Amino acid sequence: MQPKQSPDRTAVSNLPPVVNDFCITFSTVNGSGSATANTTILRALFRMGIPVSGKNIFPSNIKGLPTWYTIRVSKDGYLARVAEDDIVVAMNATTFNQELDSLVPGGVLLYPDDLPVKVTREDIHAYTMPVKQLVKEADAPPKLRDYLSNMVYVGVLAELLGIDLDKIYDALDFHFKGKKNAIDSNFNLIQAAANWAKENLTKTDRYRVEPMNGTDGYVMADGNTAAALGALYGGVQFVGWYPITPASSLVESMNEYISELRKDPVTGKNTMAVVQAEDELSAVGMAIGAGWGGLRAMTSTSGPGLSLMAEYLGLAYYTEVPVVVWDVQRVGPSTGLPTRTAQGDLTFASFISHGDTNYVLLLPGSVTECFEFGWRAFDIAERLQTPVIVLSDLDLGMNQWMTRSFEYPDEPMDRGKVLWEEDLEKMLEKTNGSWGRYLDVDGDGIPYRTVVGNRHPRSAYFTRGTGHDELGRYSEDPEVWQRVLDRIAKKFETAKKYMPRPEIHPRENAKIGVIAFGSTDPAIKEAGDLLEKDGIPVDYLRLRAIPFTEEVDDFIQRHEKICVVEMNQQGQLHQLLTLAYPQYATRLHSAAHMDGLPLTARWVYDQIQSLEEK
Amino acid sequence: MQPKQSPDRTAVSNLPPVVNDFCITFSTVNGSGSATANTTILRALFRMGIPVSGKNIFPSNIKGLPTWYTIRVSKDGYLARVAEDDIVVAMNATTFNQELDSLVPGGVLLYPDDLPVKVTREDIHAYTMPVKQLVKEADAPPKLRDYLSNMVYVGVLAELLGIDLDKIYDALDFHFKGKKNAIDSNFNLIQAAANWAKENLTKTDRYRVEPMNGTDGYVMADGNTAAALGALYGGVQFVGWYPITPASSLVESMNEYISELRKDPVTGKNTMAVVQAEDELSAVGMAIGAGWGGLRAMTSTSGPGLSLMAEYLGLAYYTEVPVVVWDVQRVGPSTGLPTRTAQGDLTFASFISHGDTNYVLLLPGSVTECFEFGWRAFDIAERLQTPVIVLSDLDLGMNQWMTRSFEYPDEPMDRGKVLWEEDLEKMLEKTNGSWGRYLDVDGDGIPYRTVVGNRHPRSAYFTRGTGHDELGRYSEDPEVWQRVLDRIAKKFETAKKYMPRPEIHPRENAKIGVIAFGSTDPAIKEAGDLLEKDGIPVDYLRLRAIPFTEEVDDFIQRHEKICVVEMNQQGQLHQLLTLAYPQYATRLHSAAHMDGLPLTARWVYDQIQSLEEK
Amino acid sequence: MTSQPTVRQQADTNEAGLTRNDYKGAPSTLCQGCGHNSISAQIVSALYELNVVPEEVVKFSGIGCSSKSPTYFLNRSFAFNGVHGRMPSLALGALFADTSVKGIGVSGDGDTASIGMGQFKHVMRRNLPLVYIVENNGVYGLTKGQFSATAEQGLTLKKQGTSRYLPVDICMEALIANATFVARSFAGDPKQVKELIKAAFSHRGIAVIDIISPCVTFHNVETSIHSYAWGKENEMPLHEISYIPARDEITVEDFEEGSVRTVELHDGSVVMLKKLESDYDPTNIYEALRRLEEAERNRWLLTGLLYVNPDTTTIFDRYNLVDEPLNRLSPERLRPPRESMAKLNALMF
Amino acid sequence: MTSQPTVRQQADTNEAGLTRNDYKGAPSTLCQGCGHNSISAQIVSALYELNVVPEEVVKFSGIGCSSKSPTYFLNRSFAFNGVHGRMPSLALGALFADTSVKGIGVSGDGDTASIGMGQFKHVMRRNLPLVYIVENNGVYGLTKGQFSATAEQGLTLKKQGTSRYLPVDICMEALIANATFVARSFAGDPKQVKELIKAAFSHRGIAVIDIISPCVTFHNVETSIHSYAWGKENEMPLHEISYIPARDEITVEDFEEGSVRTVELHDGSVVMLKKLESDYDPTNIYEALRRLEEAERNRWLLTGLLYVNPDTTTIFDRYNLVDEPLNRLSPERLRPPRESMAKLNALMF
Ligand SMILES: Cc1ncc(C[n+]2csc(CCOP(=O)(O)OP(=O)(O)O)c2C)c(N)n1
Ligand SMILES: Cc1ncc(C[n+]2csc(CCOP(=O)(O)OP(=O)(O)O)c2C)c(N)n1
Ligand code: SF4
Ligand code: SF4
Ligand SMILES: [Mg+2]
Ligand SMILES: [Mg+2]
Repeated sequence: MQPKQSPDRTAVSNLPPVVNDFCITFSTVNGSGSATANTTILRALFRMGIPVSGKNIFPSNIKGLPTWYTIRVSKDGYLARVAEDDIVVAMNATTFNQELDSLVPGGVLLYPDDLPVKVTREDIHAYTMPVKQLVKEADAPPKLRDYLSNMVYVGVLAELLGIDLDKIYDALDFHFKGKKNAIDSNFNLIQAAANWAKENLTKTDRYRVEPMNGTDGYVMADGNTAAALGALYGGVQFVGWYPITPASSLVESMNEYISELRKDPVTGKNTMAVVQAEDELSAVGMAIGAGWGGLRAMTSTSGPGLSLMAEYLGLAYYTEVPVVVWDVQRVGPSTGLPTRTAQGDLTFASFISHGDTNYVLLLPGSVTECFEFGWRAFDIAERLQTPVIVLSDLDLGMNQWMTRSFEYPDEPMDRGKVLWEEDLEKMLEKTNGSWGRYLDVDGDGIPYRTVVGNRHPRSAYFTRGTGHDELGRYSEDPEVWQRVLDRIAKKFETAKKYMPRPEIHPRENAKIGVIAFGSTDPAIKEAGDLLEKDGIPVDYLRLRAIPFTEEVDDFIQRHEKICVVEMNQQGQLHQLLTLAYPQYATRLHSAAHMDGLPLTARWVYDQIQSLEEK
Repeated sequence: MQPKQSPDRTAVSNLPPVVNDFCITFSTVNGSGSATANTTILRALFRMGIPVSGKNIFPSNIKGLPTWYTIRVSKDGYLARVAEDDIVVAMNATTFNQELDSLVPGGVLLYPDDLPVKVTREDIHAYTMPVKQLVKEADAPPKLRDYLSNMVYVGVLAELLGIDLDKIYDALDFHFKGKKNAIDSNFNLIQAAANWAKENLTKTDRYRVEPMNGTDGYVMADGNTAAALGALYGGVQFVGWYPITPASSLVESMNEYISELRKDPVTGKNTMAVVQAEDELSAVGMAIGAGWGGLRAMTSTSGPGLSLMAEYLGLAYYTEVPVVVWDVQRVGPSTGLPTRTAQGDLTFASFISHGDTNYVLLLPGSVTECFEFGWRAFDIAERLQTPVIVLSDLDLGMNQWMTRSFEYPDEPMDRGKVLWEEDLEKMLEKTNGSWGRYLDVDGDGIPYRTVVGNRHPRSAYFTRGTGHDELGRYSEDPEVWQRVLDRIAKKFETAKKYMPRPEIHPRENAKIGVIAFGSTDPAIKEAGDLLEKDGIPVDYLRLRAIPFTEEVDDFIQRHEKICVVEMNQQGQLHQLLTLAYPQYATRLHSAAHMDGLPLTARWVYDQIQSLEEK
Repeated sequence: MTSQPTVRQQADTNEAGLTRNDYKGAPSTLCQGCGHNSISAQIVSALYELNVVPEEVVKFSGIGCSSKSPTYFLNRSFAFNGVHGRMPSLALGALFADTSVKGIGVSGDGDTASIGMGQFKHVMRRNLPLVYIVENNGVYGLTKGQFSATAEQGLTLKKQGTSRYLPVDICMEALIANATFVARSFAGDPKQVKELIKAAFSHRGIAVIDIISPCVTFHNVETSIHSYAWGKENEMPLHEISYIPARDEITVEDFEEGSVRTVELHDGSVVMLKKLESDYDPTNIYEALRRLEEAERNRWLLTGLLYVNPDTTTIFDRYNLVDEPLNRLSPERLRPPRESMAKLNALMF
Repeated sequence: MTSQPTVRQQADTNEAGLTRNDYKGAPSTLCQGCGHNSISAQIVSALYELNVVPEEVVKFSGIGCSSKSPTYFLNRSFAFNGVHGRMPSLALGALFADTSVKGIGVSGDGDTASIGMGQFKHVMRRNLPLVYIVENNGVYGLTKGQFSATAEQGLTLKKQGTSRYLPVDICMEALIANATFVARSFAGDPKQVKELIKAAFSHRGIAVIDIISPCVTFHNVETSIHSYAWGKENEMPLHEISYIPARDEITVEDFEEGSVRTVELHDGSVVMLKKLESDYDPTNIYEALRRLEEAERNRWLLTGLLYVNPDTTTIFDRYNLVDEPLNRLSPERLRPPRESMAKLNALMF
């Protein structure tokens, strides 16, 4: 078979090569096994020392619908999504034209030679691959053939771009956990495909990779795994959960690591339990029960589940039970787009449940931070005796990110003000016997608590969501109600002392400040560089928690124009900042956008530029 | 038996009498049947043409705990709570001292002669009543004695204050629905007690009543009954509900009136159904199903129930289903104080459910307005195809208020853009067959809908909480998502056209503006009069709905200082106004207070006065 | 004795004048081989054969692969795909709008037996006229295979480990909750599925069909009660079931004495149950429970019409509603007359 | 054969050295005569007689008059009064904290059978060691007497009209959901209530006691199955039940042959069931269901230990937990060692 070649583009290829700076999209159907192929390429590039990020855009079903996987290769370490593709591997005829459109001029198109499509663009480099033939030659068992097809493009791409086959081998070795058979059958096909490409394709495009030193000190991981591991290091003891995309993999990866990390070395028994509940009302109820019982307790969910937790969270808020809730956000309202990313639960999470409530929110902005907040959330929840909601999102939680290595917790566990038998005895001595569950002994709004199993005859108290006084007794007294609720609100002030501080990225002569949080970080950093090049330096504050700490106050004070960048419709962070800083309300400009896809640096650039012009 | 007399206070009684301007509190235990006695007095006063209001402060249990009922008698028509009492009828020894403290100097204390208490104040007029003896003489059956005790104070008070016994008879007649026996056994005792008082008590205090003309055009009713009736006049067709204090009586009174108001005159069959659900998730689910099916559908609940409705309301918001939710607010968070009043669900209701949502809120400020919004809420919900949340509260909902007579709806029913078979046919002709459930045909953001049972073969569509396009088809397309959600948000703009306008009470030379909503109205109006007397005239805008309409904008623009008065901890209306008017954020001052009791004019006065001084 | 059309029609149109296509939905996006797809196909066939007008059917579902199914049949019917586990309440409200339309709800085992247990139980006792199909695969398909509440205790799945709890039996739950039509079937037995659906459509009240519907992607382990392989081997039908429309005459003489039981449904149609191994009386709840327990102990897949009570009142009967659809009542019939206002105000005291 | 104290103690202290007062709670604020108050009294007695240390008990409840009860017993025990209908999840989480303490939950029929149906069913199948008492009065007491899901169909209450739906039978629900200890009792039969509570405390796993507990204020209609009058007239105990602590010897010889059945519970204590009208075997689920159905049909108040399975594993057994209370583990035992970090990072690829 004579391979179909792309038209000769010598004019283009006279341009200098584009090295380690492009974006590849793989278009496949889900359930076809392309994930292995895609992450193999991602990992091989990472092992070559080249900064990479991978994003999966997948449908809310199991098999047979279009799926895209995008790898950004960036020598400068930019990890954000870009809207256009440099290289497309098109395995799915139904979306072919859409992909064709997304290619930059001079871009590369790779597709199986039997794909019933027509290439209608002249300004790109198109290569076909004899996928069927190569798979056939590999002599694979029929039921594996579809899956193996994907290895063909791995090999062809490796050859075209110059990806190190050794690194590909490493990636497969990792993926198949050293299982020789699996590794070899995949690798052989990749190698065959690479060989075929070497012999049959004339490279006319400019893209290629070269080993570099850009990934030292980094690992590849997704935020959900990181959060799970962080929680395990944080000593989580009880998890109540209910499956929901994109949060499921958080607890699922926890399950995977329990036996390694949380079995008692002596007895081989577990120091924690994960219970799959019948729904989210029950999941959070279990976690609250456990938190009340003195366990480090958590649940993880996404939007619809968070909505179902509203009543119970109000109970935990008012009865002052520490509990950690991970909300891995997806696009809402309602079921919305379950497999797309957003930051749309911020306002709801802040005020969740009827009556006056106010929650401590943690806002991880990287996978490494998911790990950190995985453990730190417990310290904060137990210290403050209040629910802590951690807002991650699908992009952060489910995609593979190049991220700084996880660091062992740099602080000892803070179990907060818990009194065991002897502590209580001492406390009673100190206070002449006047200990009460809700007494503000230290003036910081945080009372002392005893927990289930404490055998001291004075330890027990009655916990109730109805009005209660400092001793936990039922009360309908108006003054008592006000006093207790005001003290609880005071904890939100005290909280500031324990909050992770924002990360501030200043630039010289910056007039505009950007405030943002979470997974939009890479897009904003990249936009910052672009803007600086164009003479618009901006300072950037990445929030890591709410309540806001003094640094935020300060940052806003120092900038006449603040652009609040976020991934939702209403500008929810902008709302919360407006509420916290009404005096600066007019400085705060909202740049909010949500269509289910991660923000691009370009979009951020445009927002800030237009603000600058205002 | 020689009746114990209060010390002679001729000095005091030389002062002019206090006519139709005082406050009586009845202190009893709940479940003792005092409600009949108290409302009898209330009604008799009302029938005498004297403006009155009655407030019940009751515990969250069924029987045997302290309960207070307060009647304010006000020739000027002030209906707000006052913190001090002029007259106390103390039937409960356990709270006696507390009541004694609450009396103004020169106040009146009435209590049974066998109450084991000591009157420690000299500056009041204390009268004892031979309750046991009078009840015994009335020869009542033993199991009725406790209950009848309350009639004794009715009689004594009637005599002391000059309440017309005929009017008391009328009140009993009404209460016992004309049942002669019941009326007489009560009335006879009242009369005996009045006679006893006439013969044995020397009136030394200054308080008395006189007939006047202050109640013409008014009725006595509670907000829940009014809302129920309003809904019946609004053509409500389906109610899904679950009992909860203080909302239960809303649907319960609806049940009482169905047979009178909503039976088909010809067939005697019902034109509506009320289903008691198993919980609030189900209650709102049923209502949403019914609203989707083309019925005027509603549910009613209070805080905890609203929390449970979060997920389902998000569905209704995004699928654009008209449904009305009455939230009769009580004190939260959590179970809180179930029998006390608050305005604490405002922020939560505005943003309920994950993702970007925004609800139309109606804010009734009087019982008559509960009636009005009872019907109008359906017009708005169906017009906008969106959930409408009506925020009432315990004070408004459960207490008897003197309120303007209900007025027959002054507008025809607005069923919104519903297409039946012929309408659809015409629409298809007009649009060349391109009708779709979510197409914005009119440019106001509101699409046309068909409903279940429409037999036109083009009428059906698929409703889903997942991403969908203008034709209702499943879609994960980023642009489609954004477009549809933006159109839905646009309805919030369109909504302004249909919102009840705020009520504005201007005063000459006012510099300060007050913004408030709901049941705080009487306290604010009264405070306005007090302030004006003291040279601080204030303008007052009472919000009746959210989104805010241009009048609000205007009002804020015209005042340098705005005092936002509300009954919650955080200043939630202040928050919403800040979000809507960031440019005026610094003008908005929060005066928020919540302890479970209705606001007093005095408290409002102090807030505004201190703002004036700033 | 087979169904004999009384009206002549074109080969490919039914008595409603519609073709099979008129009952179809959008192309399925579920996995190939998924049990749910075969059930959708049987719904299409059953409704086509029943001559139901699609506009007179409303579809409901919760969330899950199973709950997506309504997209794949009856394009011409209204549908509401709600939130996870709360389909019954949505259906109840919507069906009040026009009690002349027939509801069909499709749910999954997670949607019904895990998160949805409460609403499931309560819609049973209300006897809402609704065909309630549970596509039961023992896992949460859409979230990638976690155990649902119907997973067998001890079942081990590669990614999930071992299920710790005793399973919920949806048919037992329905029976105890006073459901008036309870059946179990198997997606691998399309004929039975279809006949049961037809019978369910004619039932006056709630009709639950718990259909074992293998998830070929996450839970098709051959030793599992929820797999095709196991079902094919171990299905034990209580009887051979056929649905006979009201208009057809039944000639029981065609059958051996005692070999057939019939149950007449509310609309005059008849369910004919041909005796297999032993005679089974589908009007005895405790017999149903006993057989279910026995089957569970032996890991047989007991299928067929477990219980039916054709003669109770539905929720609608208990509300004394006007005859015409509520949602077509004119404003005049909904708003009390102007005169009533003054009378009412007089009562407000 | 009565319980013979092995340790000498003062007349008014039990073997734990505590007086009855140590088991009491705050004064009740429920209505006088409310069934719930008598149940609280029996809880106090049972625990006093069981010599349980109050600090080793945790109380749970939902919302309702019944759910307030934990305030009125065991002042010295921890308690969590949660949200309406969701007590089981709260209890489950809390009991994981220290599996050496014993949980007792008090709920109402509304709290359990209406809003709480889902959590109720699921905590059954998890076999959480918890004494789960339902104070069943057929109404929502605290919200003033609306019908709950256990109200009989056709029951008419003055303010509420007539109940439209068939009632939920809490014992049947528990049985079908694989609860391992299921009993019904009557607040008007204090001795039985007490013995059942004692047995429930010794049971390893979930122990449901559905106690008819009249609401004297809103639902004490003499013809109603939930009233005192009706219960007194129509109670039909399955057996006379006595609880015998592990340390006591039983001399069955004292009894007529065949007149007594015994069930040994996990902790060695024994439930002795003295035969009344007929012999009843409390280890047969279907017999239990049959008797319940028969009783329901005849409107008898069938009481006693309906079912017990003393030998299954609890949820805790299935989690392979360390022996000491989880909530007492030191940070060192909870945080993996520092060395593990590098290894983990190497896996992140
Ligand atoms: C409130 C809520 N929680 C969780 C989810 C995530 N979720 C979607 S489908 C599903 C389970 C579906 O299982 P099942 O009903 O058995 O359907 P199947 O996919 O197996 O057919 C879950 C947990 C959700 N959509 N909403
Ligand atoms: C979410 C929620 N809905 C409704 C209520 C109101 N409510 C309080 S108690 C109760 C019913 C209690 O009935 P039951 O459990 O039978 O207890 P009882 O009072 O009869 O003992 C209800 C509906 C509530 N507290 N929370
Ligand atoms: S994942 Fe399972 S249940 Fe879902 S479509 Fe695929 S086979 Fe069916
Ligand atoms: S209302 Fe009924 S349930 Fe509640 S305390 Fe009174 S008698 Fe008991
Ligand atoms: Mg399933
Ligand atoms: Mg009850």
